[in-house]
Amino acid sequence: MNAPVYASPHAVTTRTTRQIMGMVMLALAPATVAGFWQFGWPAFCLWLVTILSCVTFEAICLQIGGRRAMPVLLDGSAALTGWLLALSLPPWAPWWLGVLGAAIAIVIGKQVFGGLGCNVFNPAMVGRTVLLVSFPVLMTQWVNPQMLAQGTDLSLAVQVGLGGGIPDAYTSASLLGHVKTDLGRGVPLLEAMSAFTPGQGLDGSRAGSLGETASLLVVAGGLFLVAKRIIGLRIPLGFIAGLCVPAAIAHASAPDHFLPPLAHLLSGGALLGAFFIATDYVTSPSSPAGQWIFAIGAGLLTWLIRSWGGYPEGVGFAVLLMNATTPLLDLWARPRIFGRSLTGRSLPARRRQEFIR
Amino acid sequence: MQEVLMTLIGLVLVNNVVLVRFLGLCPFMGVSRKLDSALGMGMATTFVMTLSALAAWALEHALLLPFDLTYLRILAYIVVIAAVVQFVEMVMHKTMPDLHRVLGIYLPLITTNCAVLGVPLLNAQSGSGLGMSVLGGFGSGVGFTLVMTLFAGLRERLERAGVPEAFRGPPLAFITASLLALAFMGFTGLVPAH
Amino acid sequence: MAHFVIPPIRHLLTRWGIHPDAHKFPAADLGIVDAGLPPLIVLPLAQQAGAPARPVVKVGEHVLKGQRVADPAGAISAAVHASTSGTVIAIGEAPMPHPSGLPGLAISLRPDGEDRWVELHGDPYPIRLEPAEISRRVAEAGVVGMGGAAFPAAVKLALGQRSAIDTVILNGSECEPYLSCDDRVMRENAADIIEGSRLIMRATGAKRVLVGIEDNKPEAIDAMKVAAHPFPEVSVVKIPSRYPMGAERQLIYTLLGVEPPAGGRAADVGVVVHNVGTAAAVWRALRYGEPLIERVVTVAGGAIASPRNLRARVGTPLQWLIDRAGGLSRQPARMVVGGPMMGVAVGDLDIPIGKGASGVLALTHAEVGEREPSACIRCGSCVSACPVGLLPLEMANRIHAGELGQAEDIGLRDCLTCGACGYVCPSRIPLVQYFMHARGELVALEREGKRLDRVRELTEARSGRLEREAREKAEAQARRKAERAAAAKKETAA
Amino acid sequence: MSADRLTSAHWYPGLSLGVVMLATTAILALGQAGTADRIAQAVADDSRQQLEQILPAGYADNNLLADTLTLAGPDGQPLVVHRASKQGVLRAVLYEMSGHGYGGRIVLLMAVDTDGRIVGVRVTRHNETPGLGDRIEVARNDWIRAFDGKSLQQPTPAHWSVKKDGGDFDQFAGATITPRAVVGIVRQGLEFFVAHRDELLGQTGGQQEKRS
Amino acid sequence: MEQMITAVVSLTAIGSGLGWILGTAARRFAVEGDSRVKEVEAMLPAANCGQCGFPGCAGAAEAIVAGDASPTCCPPGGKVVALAIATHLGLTLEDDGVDEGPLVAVVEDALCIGCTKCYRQCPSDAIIGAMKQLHYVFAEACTGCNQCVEKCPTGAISLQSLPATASTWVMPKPALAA
Amino acid sequence: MSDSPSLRHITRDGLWDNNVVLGQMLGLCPTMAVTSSATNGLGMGLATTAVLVLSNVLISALRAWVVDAVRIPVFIVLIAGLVTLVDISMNAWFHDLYKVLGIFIALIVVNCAVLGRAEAFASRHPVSLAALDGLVTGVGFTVALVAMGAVREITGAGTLFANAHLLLGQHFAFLETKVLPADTGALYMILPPGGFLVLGLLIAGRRWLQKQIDKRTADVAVAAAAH
Ligand SMILES: Cc1cc2nc3c(=O)[nH]c(=O)nc-3n(C[C@H](O)[C@H](O)[C@H](O)COP(=O)(O)O)c2cc1C
Ligand SMILES: Cc1cc2nc3c(=O)[nH]c(=O)nc-3n(C[C@H](O)[C@H](O)[C@H](O)COP(=O)(O)O)c2cc1C
Ligand SMILES: Cc1cc2nc3c(=O)[nH]c(=O)nc-3n(C[C@H](O)[C@H](O)[C@H](O)COP(=O)(O)O)c2cc1C
Ligand SMILES: Cc1cc2nc3c(=O)[nH]c(=O)nc-3n(C[C@H](O)[C@H](O)[C@H](O)CO)c2cc1C
Ligand code: SF4
Ligand code: SF4
Ligand code: SF4
Ligand code: SF4
Ligand code: FES
Repeated sequence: MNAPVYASPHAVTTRTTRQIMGMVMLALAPATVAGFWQFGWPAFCLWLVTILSCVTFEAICLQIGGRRAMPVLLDGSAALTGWLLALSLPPWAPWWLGVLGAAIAIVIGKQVFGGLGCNVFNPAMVGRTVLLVSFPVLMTQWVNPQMLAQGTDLSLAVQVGLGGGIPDAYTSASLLGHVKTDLGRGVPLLEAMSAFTPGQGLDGSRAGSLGETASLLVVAGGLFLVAKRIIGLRIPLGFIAGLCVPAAIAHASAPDHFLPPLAHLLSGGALLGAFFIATDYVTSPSSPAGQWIFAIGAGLLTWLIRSWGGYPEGVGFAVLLMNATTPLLDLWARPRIFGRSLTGRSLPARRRQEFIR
Repeated sequence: MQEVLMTLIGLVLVNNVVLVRFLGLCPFMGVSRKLDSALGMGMATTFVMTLSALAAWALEHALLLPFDLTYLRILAYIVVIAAVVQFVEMVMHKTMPDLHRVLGIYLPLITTNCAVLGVPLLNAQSGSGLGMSVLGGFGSGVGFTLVMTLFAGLRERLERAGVPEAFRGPPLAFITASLLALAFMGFTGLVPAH
Repeated sequence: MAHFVIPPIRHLLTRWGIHPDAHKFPAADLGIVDAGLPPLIVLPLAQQAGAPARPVVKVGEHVLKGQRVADPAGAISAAVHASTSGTVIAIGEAPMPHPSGLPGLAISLRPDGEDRWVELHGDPYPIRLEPAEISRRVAEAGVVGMGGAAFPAAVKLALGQRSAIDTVILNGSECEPYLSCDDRVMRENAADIIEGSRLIMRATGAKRVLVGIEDNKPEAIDAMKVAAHPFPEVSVVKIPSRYPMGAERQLIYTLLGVEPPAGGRAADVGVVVHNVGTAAAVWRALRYGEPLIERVVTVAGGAIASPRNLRARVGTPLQWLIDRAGGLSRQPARMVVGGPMMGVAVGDLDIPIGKGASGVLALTHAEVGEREPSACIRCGSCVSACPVGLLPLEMANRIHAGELGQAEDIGLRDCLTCGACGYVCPSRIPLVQYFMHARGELVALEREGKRLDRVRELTEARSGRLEREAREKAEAQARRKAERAAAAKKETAA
Repeated sequence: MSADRLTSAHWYPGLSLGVVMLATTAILALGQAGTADRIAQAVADDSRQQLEQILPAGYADNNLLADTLTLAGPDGQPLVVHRASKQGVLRAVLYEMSGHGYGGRIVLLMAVDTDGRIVGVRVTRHNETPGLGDRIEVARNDWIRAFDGKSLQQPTPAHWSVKKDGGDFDQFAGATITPRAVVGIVRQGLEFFVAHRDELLGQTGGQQEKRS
Repeated sequence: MEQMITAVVSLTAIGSGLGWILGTAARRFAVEGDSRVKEVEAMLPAANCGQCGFPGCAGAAEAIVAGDASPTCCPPGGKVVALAIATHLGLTLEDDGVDEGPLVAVVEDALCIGCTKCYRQCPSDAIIGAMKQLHYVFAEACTGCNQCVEKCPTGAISLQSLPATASTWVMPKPALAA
Repeated sequence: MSDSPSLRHITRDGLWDNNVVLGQMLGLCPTMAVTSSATNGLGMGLATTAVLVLSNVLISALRAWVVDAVRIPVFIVLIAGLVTLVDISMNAWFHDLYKVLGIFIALIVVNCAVLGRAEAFASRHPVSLAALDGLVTGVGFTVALVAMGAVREITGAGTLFANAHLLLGQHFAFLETKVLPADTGALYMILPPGGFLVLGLLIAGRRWLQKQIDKRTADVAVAAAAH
């Protein structure tokens, strides 16, 4: 009786939480490096500051909560949250914005709920959205790409990071922001779009946040995770469908007012959202049906907010909104239990007649 | 038709009674610990809000406006609403015990829910017609039910999470509500304000 | 040639189950070896599903090999036979393979070394026997399912008399890692199995036999196909390797595309499922009259020096088997009876194997992979692994919060405790332990509730009785008084 | 009749609620009667203050609330125009104009003198983002005062836009739509003035100010 | 003045009308229930805030009387109300102790003198035995009511938790947080 | 509940132990809606306090004459009457503040705190206690509102007691402080979500403080026992 009780199974996979988080970071790395290439030292410094702040705040919270910090810090989830937050900030935002965002993401978005696995909203998106609502100007200031080519150096990074503001020569508008502004002025869509070519979305050579520019690399990273079976295809596909199908219909009916689906897909945080943000395990449903509903809903809301709402970009809000439905989806969109109907009743006794001769 | 739809979207998503207009917060906080209660409360509130919007409109146009008694609006509205709610509750209790078990028990709570008075008052302020008044009451009720349901789902899940001592219960509920309101801010501007 | 059954395309699309490391070799490639006679045999009385058997021998009595030492107790139970000749030295508690480590009742036998059989009554043409006679003889032989659950085989065979059975499925999937006893039996005794399956078919009134074998056992498939060749009603079907393919309902679904109703039985869809080893045992019981006193056991695991399959007598202690397999090459982290996914961890090597024990595993730290659980990251791996379509994380979560009823609402009853979810969890959450705990609690609650009901009845009965007694006493008193009064009257009158 | 019997009578609930209503209503009616004038006064003061705040101190001496006329506004809806005069001389007309900003309708009150020059502009209602668009409020920023003294001639119509669009007026960092909208509304207001100049200045009780 | 009269008259009429309707309805549609529910409801703050998790004070009162809720379930009422209700209903408040599972009486053989006091006391006939003979508690029928323990002159009876056997054993709950 | 609680007890209860907002979580709508600045919070708090005191007194005085069938309507009518009076008075004398607090003055009627105190306390206690209860409840409410308003205003707009002169007159204009440079606050805090967040944090803070106090008193008790 005193011997420890071991319940089955007596074997487990070799995969661990830390490995999973590490793999996601690995998948993010190419797109991030491409971002550094485009936006230079300031972007790199902001990325570093944000991740370090996230890990620091996580450590502080664990300390206050009286929990052993080391094993939890090593699971890598805080660093991943910081990474994704950094990818969704304007690359030349001042450092304090990254620190504040990290504090919000980790403390308000995660630790008050009880830490990893307990939070109900996506911490990185909580951080980003609170910042967006709080500091709309800073959060919608974008810079031209190809910064390294233009010769930004570390001193500029420090100057920008400490809040010195962005020299006018570098500022630019993101596609969604630009289109929203111009549509607001009554400029027809085609004219508003003329400054952008679709190819820019693929290689990342246009204004935007670190993680939204190099779409090809984001997708590649996402597919790597799919291949490694870390994420499934339901959420990315559902998200893309939810965004592109209504966009295609609307664009077909009023090309002057609605962006084409490809522009939606290649701009803003759509792909990052589809592969890395909506897929966050903790805040998305775990059943297949729930995941479809969640993803399609998030894509649809993204399109709605982009096309009709006051904010130029909707991925963050859409993800948070669908996060709120996750518990209900987990409850109401459960898989059918083997041997039961969808409503949970036992299936009737039945046999395959064709086998009986 | 489009206007009705727009108004509904506006009431449910953009200017949600609870999260944006700050009405009916006490039941939102109080009756959202269990999903079933939240749903029941939401439906009962929708019913009463629709009814009270109708009653208030009638009162406004039959008595208060013709006789220039608008300063008695609060008094007249609330007494009629309170009485109607209590009456409905009593009748339902006796004649439809099954429905009462589902909805009726929430009715007395609703008298002290400021949304039920607030929505008719707002209607009166904006001088809405009968249709829009009733729609306003109904739409606000639907918005209330929607966020109640979402919130109750979230709270049920949090009930099982390892929340730190200092935040367990109401504090975390408020923080969750804050993030829910943040999410709903995404709908800002979805419907042009009139 | 037996006709082909094309597995329904649906099972290629469904994505339940897992692919754990198989670890089947080298044991699967080595022939079965006899484990020999241990110095002590311990025959558990509760080695079958259902009620423990009732001993029919006394301490000190000498028994022969194959002699019945315990009778089945009730409809679902099985007889126990001596697995060698020798003297009964004890009837009482002995260590048992049970997760609690608690002992159970057993008959201990000191072998006399002669291994002398009782007289056996076989039948040269058992296929001509009446169905009822077949299941009677199977019951006589104490045959139970050898696929793990150890359900009395005769009970299932008798099913044909109650429900219409059209298909017998032989379960040769052996999806648990490490285990290869069924594989070996299929390779070495294919003919026995096929003969046995035809007996089962006859007993249940079925029209055909399907033998499902996972595609990672090509030799077994070949051997079985050869053996099945003469019988058109027997088909051997290759099925995908996936854990838990061997679970009864999942196997039926894979082979036939029908789902047995939850809470119902295989018989509801006209099917009886038996392990291949069971079929062989049925054949031996009828053809030669041999009771089930030995079985093939896989002795394997990283801490076993030379893993192999042993033909072992029921009641052989683990230590003996391990020694036959070269002994321990290093200190094991965990000893398991059964497979690694559903087996029972044991802490005592004196524990005997029963009829249902398919494996004895000595697992190393690396193999067990034990680690402190961390928080559930809701990765959903457990959900995609679950063969039943449950949400293991949600059930565990509710059980953790003490909401057992809610866990039941979302499917706890349908859980097989197959361990697929526990295997894939990157956070090492002891999911299956939660489910076993909750089920145990629910059963205990039910038991307690029933007990309290009974107590309430007793209490009411007692108060009724007390009342009645009081009334009777009062009446008697009144009577006596009246009598006395009458007597007094009489006296005065006199 | 004892209190208990009284309160359990079947007509008692009606009576008690009736009595309470009677008393409450009576008190309220009295209260209302007592404060009605003050409230009317306060409301009027309020409206007047709103009108007067866009005029320089001592600009007018008439009752702005009383001296009004109603025209058809640019959108076809009736538009109330207040007229400010000093010593009987009409000096400016005040009216509201509205248009769409970033977050919805922006309503401006503007005062235009008889020469078509702006005396003052204030935003009375808007739905712009706090911290961004709300800098058009005079309480937050002096930006709105930049219109003072401007007319359709000066700057020329081509320059009636924000600097970003090649005009004369500043925009805010990160929020161009709102200032653009306000400039547009003000310009529309001036155009309205020009189009209706005669009606606005014509049928006045007082005398027109001399042109300088 | 006229307007004031309209105001007073119309609202008074509305008031008395509604009051009459409610008064009548209260009689016509009266639903009688457990009187204790009403009493408990009267003790609750009647804030109808729902924080107890029940739909209003009436719901909470019903649950408390039915035993589905602890009197401490009402945050606005606080300790005072909880205590008052507990006293009124005869409940004890500190019930959140650890549940050690069912207890049953066990007779220690060496101490039993066969006096049958326990036998006569047991309300559920769980004890078997006769005068001057060893008594035995039939665990299946024992409620653990403690009455026999108090009656036993030699202290032979004690309450113990049922010993686990392989068939009654329950897998322990995993110790570490999920 | 019939025995009268002590004055100290009522005071402590209303201000801290069972503070309407922070403890009982009633009257949340005005709490959230008007606390984008400390001044608004103060105004709303004072108005509510006035209604609370008066309604408690009235209801306590009339409690013997109210029957169950119309209890809630009668209470509500009384409260509505008082609120209308306050509404009219504020409209007449504090017109600017009235414009800010707007519909929430009217909603004092259904502020659950007012009806809650009426039912829970005033209808069961004598007038004097009821008045005290109304006062402390109101003050507790006001304190909570001002605290929330202050936090939200400072973090959201960088000011404190902006526009105090509208409420308190020019003499109090000195209260108006600029804490942060203009336009540097986090808008989140003065927008609706900020209200929820601050209240959540305040309640958590109160809980933490209570724990510290409990610990201190326990320590003191232990020390006293040791003597
Ligand atoms: C009380 C009881 C009655 C059963 N009756 C039948 C039966 O009539 N037919 C049958 O096929 N199995 C019957 N079973 C066995 C199960 O349905 C199942 O086949 C057996 O437990 C082996 O399944 P497993 O090894 O996949 O767990 C019964 C089991 C129990 C506990
Ligand atoms: C998860 C799980 C896995 C199983 N795997 C096997 C298996 O690999 N081979 C097998 O014969 N029985 C397996 N079984 C048992 C079968 O469900 C079924 O009880 C058995 O095939 C019936 O045959 P028997 O009564 O002859 O043992 C498994 C059961 C479960 C629940
Ligand atoms: C949250 C949010 C709120 C905004 N609010 C306003 C606003 O109130 N007024 C405005 O002109 N633009 C507003 N904008 C629009 C952007 O700032 C837009 O990019 C800007 O108006 C274009 O001006 P720019 O050309 O100076 O970048 C808002 C944008 C966001 C994201
Ligand atoms: C596939 C995947 C996606 C993730 N996405 C996010 C994310 O969008 N935001 C975030 O804060 N953390 C993300 N994480 C990390 C982790 O789940 C997160 O910190 C938890 O939400 C914290 O409880 C992700 C992790 C994985 C494995
Ligand atoms: S596999 Fe483990 S970590 Fe993943 S969801 Fe299931 S229980 Fe949680
Ligand atoms: S143990 Fe139960 S829950 Fe887990 S995978 Fe198996 S059947 Fe599903
Ligand atoms: S404890 Fe109670 S029920 Fe149990 S034996 Fe003693 S008297 Fe009987
Ligand atoms: S009371 Fe004690 S001594 Fe007497 S019979 Fe019972 S157990 Fe024995
Ligand atoms: S104040 Fe309580 S519901 Fe509004």
